[in-house]
Amino acid sequence: MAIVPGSGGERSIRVRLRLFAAYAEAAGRDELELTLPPGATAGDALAAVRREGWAARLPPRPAVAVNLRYAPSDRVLGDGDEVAIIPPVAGG
Amino acid sequence: MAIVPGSGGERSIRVRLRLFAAYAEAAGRDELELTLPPGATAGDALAAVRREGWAARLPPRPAVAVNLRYAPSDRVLGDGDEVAIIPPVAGG
Amino acid sequence: MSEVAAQALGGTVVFVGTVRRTAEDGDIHAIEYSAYRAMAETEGDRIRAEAAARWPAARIVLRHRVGLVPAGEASVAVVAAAPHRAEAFDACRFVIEQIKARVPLWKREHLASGAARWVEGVPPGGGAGGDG
Amino acid sequence: MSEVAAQALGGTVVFVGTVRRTAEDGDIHAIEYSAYRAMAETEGDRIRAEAAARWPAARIVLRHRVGLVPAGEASVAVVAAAPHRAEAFDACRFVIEQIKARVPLWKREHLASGAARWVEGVPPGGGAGGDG
Repeated sequence: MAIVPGSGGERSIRVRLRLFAAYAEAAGRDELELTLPPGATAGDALAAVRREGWAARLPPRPAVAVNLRYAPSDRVLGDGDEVAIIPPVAGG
Repeated sequence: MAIVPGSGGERSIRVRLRLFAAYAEAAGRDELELTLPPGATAGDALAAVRREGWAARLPPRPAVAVNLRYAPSDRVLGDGDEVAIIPPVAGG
Repeated sequence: MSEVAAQALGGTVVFVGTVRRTAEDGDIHAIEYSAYRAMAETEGDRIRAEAAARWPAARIVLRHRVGLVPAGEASVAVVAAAPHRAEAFDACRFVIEQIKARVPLWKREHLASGAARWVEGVPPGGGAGGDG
Repeated sequence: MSEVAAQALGGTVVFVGTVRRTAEDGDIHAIEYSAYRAMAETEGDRIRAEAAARWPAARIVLRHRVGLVPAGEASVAVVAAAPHRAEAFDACRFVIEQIKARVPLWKREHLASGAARWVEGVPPGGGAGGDG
């Protein structure tokens, strides 16, 4: 198998994780950085967040957005992605 | 059978008949007076109007209002009632 | 909207009907509305009462212009305010549908060419019958 | 409404959502809206695009305030103009329902007593899934 230059396949990725409303209040901040293994998914980012104490506040399957769009938990993340945990919405 | 004074059962009635929009245009006027036998109905008023030449313009069963309210053809009229033949409506 | 404003009403739906400039066969300069005015008013009151019976918490205002309305201007407006948006939408739509179905109003299109013609309406089916 | 005005559009439906003063358990002084602003904007654009696909002739504008909105003031407005009223009603209602179902906005009630509390929302179900 050929080595593909620049594939970056072995480097970990960093994502910016954003929190809002009641979740930000519970966490005491509205943003954190996560370092994840290559190929990590939105679900993996969520699992990393769950290690924090305040995350007991999160529902079993919170909505997640990646780069401003709702995403399924198997969505694969890229370096620099913005991941957000979206509390139940209440516009209007 | 007793005679009830003031029942007016034998006097003819007069009604004001109003026309609107295309019907008034066809008739060349927007109002006429009809003298009808006692007990006459909205349908009788319409039948009287049909004797006029322009009334060929009317549909088989035009809507009729008596005293500002849609009325069935068997609605009995009283002296001084206002009867209107209502063309298909087009508000908005 | 201030006519229906109240601090317990969270949703307001407004319908505005505007005179369109374009018809299938010629530009419209204006529409001339005529009405059986006294009956149009009582029929409007009846529609409002029927809506109040169906959506007791709603507040409703309806207005219709008569006379010449230039293309691009509003001819009719219905405002329904209610505690919740579903009632406001339903009440507003009910009222405009009823206006169009039964209020004695007629329109005559004035075309850019100078010609005028009555717009075909719908036989009124509401109210207490109307099969006379 | 001038943003959606066009001379071929005969029906315009406006929805305005207003902050209610009364709640079950205490008077509301104001509601504080917060948003994931960049996503709220793109999600609003997506809703508009979906409505445009379903009602191609409709023109739609949506606006939502953020920050503190005193009771009695409007927090959200949707305007839909279309050639015919059914499309305008359907498009307006679709847009406000979608806003409430999926745009990342949150509200915190500020009570007359001085207390404040988050309003329970709905799990967003629209867009590309959201089961993460």
